[in-house]
Amino acid sequence: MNFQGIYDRIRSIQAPGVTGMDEPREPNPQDKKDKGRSGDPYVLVDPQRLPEFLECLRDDPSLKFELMADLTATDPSKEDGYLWINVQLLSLVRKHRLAVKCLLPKENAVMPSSVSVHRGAQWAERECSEMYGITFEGHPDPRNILLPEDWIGHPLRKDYEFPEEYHGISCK
Amino acid sequence: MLTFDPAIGFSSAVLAVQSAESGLKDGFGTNAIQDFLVGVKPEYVPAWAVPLTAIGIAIGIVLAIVSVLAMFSTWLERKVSGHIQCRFGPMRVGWHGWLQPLADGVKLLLKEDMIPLGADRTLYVIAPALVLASLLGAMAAFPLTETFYFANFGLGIFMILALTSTTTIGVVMAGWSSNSKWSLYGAMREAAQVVAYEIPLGISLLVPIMVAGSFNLIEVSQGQGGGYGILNWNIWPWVNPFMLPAFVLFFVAILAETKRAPFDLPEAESELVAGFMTEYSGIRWSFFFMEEYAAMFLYCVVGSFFFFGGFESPVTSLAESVGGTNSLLHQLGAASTIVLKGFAGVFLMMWLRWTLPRVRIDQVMTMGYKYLTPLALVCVLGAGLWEAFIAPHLWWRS
Amino acid sequence: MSTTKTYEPSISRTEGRPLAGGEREYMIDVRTQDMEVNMGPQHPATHGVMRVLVRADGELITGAQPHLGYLHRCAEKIGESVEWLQYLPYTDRYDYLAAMNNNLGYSMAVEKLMGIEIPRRAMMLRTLCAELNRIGSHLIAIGTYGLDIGAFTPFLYMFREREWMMALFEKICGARLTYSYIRIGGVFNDAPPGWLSEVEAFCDTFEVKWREYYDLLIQNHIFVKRTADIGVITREMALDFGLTGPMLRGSAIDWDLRRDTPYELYDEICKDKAFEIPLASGEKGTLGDCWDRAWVRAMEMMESIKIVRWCLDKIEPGPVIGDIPKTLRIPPGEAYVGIENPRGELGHYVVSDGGKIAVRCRVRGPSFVNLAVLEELMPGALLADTIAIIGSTDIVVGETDR
Amino acid sequence: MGLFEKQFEDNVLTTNVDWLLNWCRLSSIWPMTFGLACCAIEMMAVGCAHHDIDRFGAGAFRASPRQADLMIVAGTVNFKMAERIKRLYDQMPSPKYAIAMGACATGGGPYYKYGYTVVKGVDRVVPVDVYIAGCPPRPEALLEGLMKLQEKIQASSVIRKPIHTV
Repeated sequence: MNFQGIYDRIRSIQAPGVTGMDEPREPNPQDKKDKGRSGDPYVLVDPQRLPEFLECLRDDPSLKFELMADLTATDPSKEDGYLWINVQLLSLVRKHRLAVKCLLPKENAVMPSSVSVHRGAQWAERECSEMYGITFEGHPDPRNILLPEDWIGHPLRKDYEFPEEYHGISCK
Repeated sequence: MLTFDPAIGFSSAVLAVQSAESGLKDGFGTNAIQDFLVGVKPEYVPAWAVPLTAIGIAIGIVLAIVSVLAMFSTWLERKVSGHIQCRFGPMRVGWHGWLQPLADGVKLLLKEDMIPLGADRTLYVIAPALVLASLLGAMAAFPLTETFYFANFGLGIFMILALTSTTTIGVVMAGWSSNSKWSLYGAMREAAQVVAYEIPLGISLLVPIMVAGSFNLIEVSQGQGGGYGILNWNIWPWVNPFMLPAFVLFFVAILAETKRAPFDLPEAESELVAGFMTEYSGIRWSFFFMEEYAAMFLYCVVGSFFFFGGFESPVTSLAESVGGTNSLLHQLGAASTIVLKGFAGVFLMMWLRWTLPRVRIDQVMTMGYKYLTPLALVCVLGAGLWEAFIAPHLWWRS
Repeated sequence: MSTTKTYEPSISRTEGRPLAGGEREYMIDVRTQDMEVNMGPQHPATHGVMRVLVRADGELITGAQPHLGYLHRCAEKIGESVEWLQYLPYTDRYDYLAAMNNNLGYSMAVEKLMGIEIPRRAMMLRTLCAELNRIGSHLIAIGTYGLDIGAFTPFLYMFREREWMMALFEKICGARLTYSYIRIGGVFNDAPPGWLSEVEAFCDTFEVKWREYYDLLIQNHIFVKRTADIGVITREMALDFGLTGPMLRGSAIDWDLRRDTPYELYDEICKDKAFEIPLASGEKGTLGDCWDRAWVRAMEMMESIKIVRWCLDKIEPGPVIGDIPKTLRIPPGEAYVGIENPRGELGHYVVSDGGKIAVRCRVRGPSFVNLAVLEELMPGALLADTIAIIGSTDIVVGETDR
Repeated sequence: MGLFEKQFEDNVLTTNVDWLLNWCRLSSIWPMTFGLACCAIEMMAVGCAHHDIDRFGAGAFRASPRQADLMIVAGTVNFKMAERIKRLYDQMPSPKYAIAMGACATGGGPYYKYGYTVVKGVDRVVPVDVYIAGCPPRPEALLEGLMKLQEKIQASSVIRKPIHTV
């Protein structure tokens, strides 16, 4: 199924939390500043309802997104007030993919955990939470995964400042 | 560095007791060293000094044999593994790396003497000494020729089995005292494994013992004489058809006893880092190493005594016919035969070591208790029936 | 670091657990105090610097907890800090056993944003190199697996063939391990004269040697006994954890990105039926056990040889790289490209705002995702089985930690 | 050596003893099985058939630091690992040596600028005897590093008084 078909199906089964979608487009010849957008289309979802959305897509017989390939976050820029949560879904039976995006405000980066739907999300969420400072509510094991336990800061935030020293070892 | 290590002292004591014991039993008469010493003894030396000197010399010779064996075996292991793996192994240290064990030994001797902070110091120090000492003691029962030996016991094989199995105590002590979990795992595995495989080892040896009618290594070897030095070996099916399965059981059991692959669980490198010797360094660690190689050789020698004719080989019979019984030529032939047979077994064990994967602990236990022990019993039963009812009617066995 | 956390094993007791081997009943009856053993970060069988905190009751594992991050090298931060083309060498270094595949994944993601066409010969060379590298990666995977199980020698035999493969890569791009050969828009340069016939010679020899490895290790009785029925991943578990690659096919789930979401030339290759997807059948034990995964990897090497032969057959002269400027400005947008790495789906999620530097360069490492299943597989295994299970997930720590 | 270490003036006896002891040490440098990252693959290649480090007597890779003489830091060191490396180095009995293999272990390598968790050179954690350039170094480079280390050992004094007091 192509993206349009998937999106129509999502709309028709009234998957929870869907707020919109975005597709790549050609640059507008009239507007010099508009460079268009390339790449993948995606579905926009409310982050607070992401687990329900994923569960709905996993259980829907014609979508069957049973494998969560990836869950990650993006900090678009320092000025932007929102973090993106990017989820890549994959259906082995229907052989199609779907990109899901959520906008999460930086001030209150709290969202429910998807571990109950896809257990594969467990480590990905741990990584997001240490790298971006997102709190996943209901996560069974919310420790740092890659960084040391006592690491300060969230490295993949655009406003992250590199540390001077760590446990007596200079970082410069 | 160069601190007092009780290994030498302890093993000397063990050896001394054994040699004295065997000397007493044989009336100070059968030991070649002693015979020689009696011959050259000046008048003013008291008679009791002779056995003591002989014991001292014997201890020295056994120590030398064990260290040379271990060093040669380490070199052999590295060369064999190298050539099996399309490599050369040591090449630069001496011709084809033959000085490699020397360099390793001196280096290990000069390493920092390290005892981990949480270790039980007494046990930690005694453990490698105990391991090596029990093996040195067992080595004393290994006759080099029919007339050159250190301790000739009537129950020679029991002596060897008893002393070598005490290495387990040393290994468990090492594992316990190191205060490391890997060491403990290794020690426990060793204990379980050795206890399980002592049984099939002993029982499978009963088959050749029954055929030979003796526990004494030299007598067992003499029993396989004749037939051009090769046709009367115990292993041939016309001697006793249950001998070959018994030998297979014996070989599997000695692989497990000497902690060689596929039964190298106590020191399983990819699982337990280095097993019971994880925390040992320098010369103490090399004691474990020496023990392993010397034990391999000793068990292979035992195997060749009981299954492969001992001193008997075409070379020995030729030497005997040329030089006469117990001539120097005959003795050289016998000694080289038994050493070569021993190393052939060691080579086979190395070959297996570099070919097979490692089995798991439950599989080791299952194999030992559920398969090897009953099969060994079946072998003993079969061999006994053969000896009782069929062997007396065979013209070549009379 | 002195911050110790209370450790919660995945399951507290082992009662009620189905017995795997059928020969371990007597181990179950023995109860001792649980012991915490730290496997790693310096341990010969953790394939680098992973650490597994194991809770063991004697030899029986009651809980396990992988700890990562001992090789965290900030690849994603670097991706957002250096220019598009400058990031390419870093892709070599997260999965250093399959650097070609990493190059390919990143290049394809950027090319998707740029929307450019790749010359056909470049695609041929890309496919060829990626498949050769898959062979090399699987050689190490199976070789080190044998090493973990205790078979030392097959590892060295496999390195012998890998050494040849590395020499081939050295001829084409000058590096043994970190190639950076597949570039955005094509490949770095054309194959040197005679290179393709050397690849053919490699294929001929490899097919003979492969049989040797298969008999020596994969079909070895002890190896089978050690790996069969151990670490069984069921179909549901595989999907739930998002496993990909040989881990998925080891559980008989028919999924291969090369066939199911074809990229590069795999469309044509599939149409020619040049290769098959080996699927485990639980031949030696339960479906989805460690042996099945090792077997899938072994069979995939032969399938890769077939693809290499197809490429050698079809390759034609032509340009190998498009007109790519030195400083790339990628059109704004975001793209996710997943390709079939030797370990599974290697995903690159790149976001551009139209500038010289990426906004986000996410790497979905298959090892990272596949490793998460460890916590689930370990309880109930024996200590020696943990090694077999870790080995069968075939992780590269550079990729789990990135 | 304890009592005899670095006690004697140069003379025929002591220099020859020193030569012998140093020769023994340099002929049996046992490395620790300690791979960190990409360089570890090349380190494995050195142990394998084509390059065969065992020719120099250095092929006995020991998994336990207690039995190893040489730590080949093969790969990137980060802060989480640095403490472990320090501990492993402390666990090795002296005389012990360390080789920093590759750009990362030497000075952070490609991760110098943006690698926030990467230690910029393992010599900030443990003393290093030989640095090997390359990313990753070829196996031949590691062999040469081993030979350089052998030269260094040959020049050291065991029972003689050291020429340079450090």
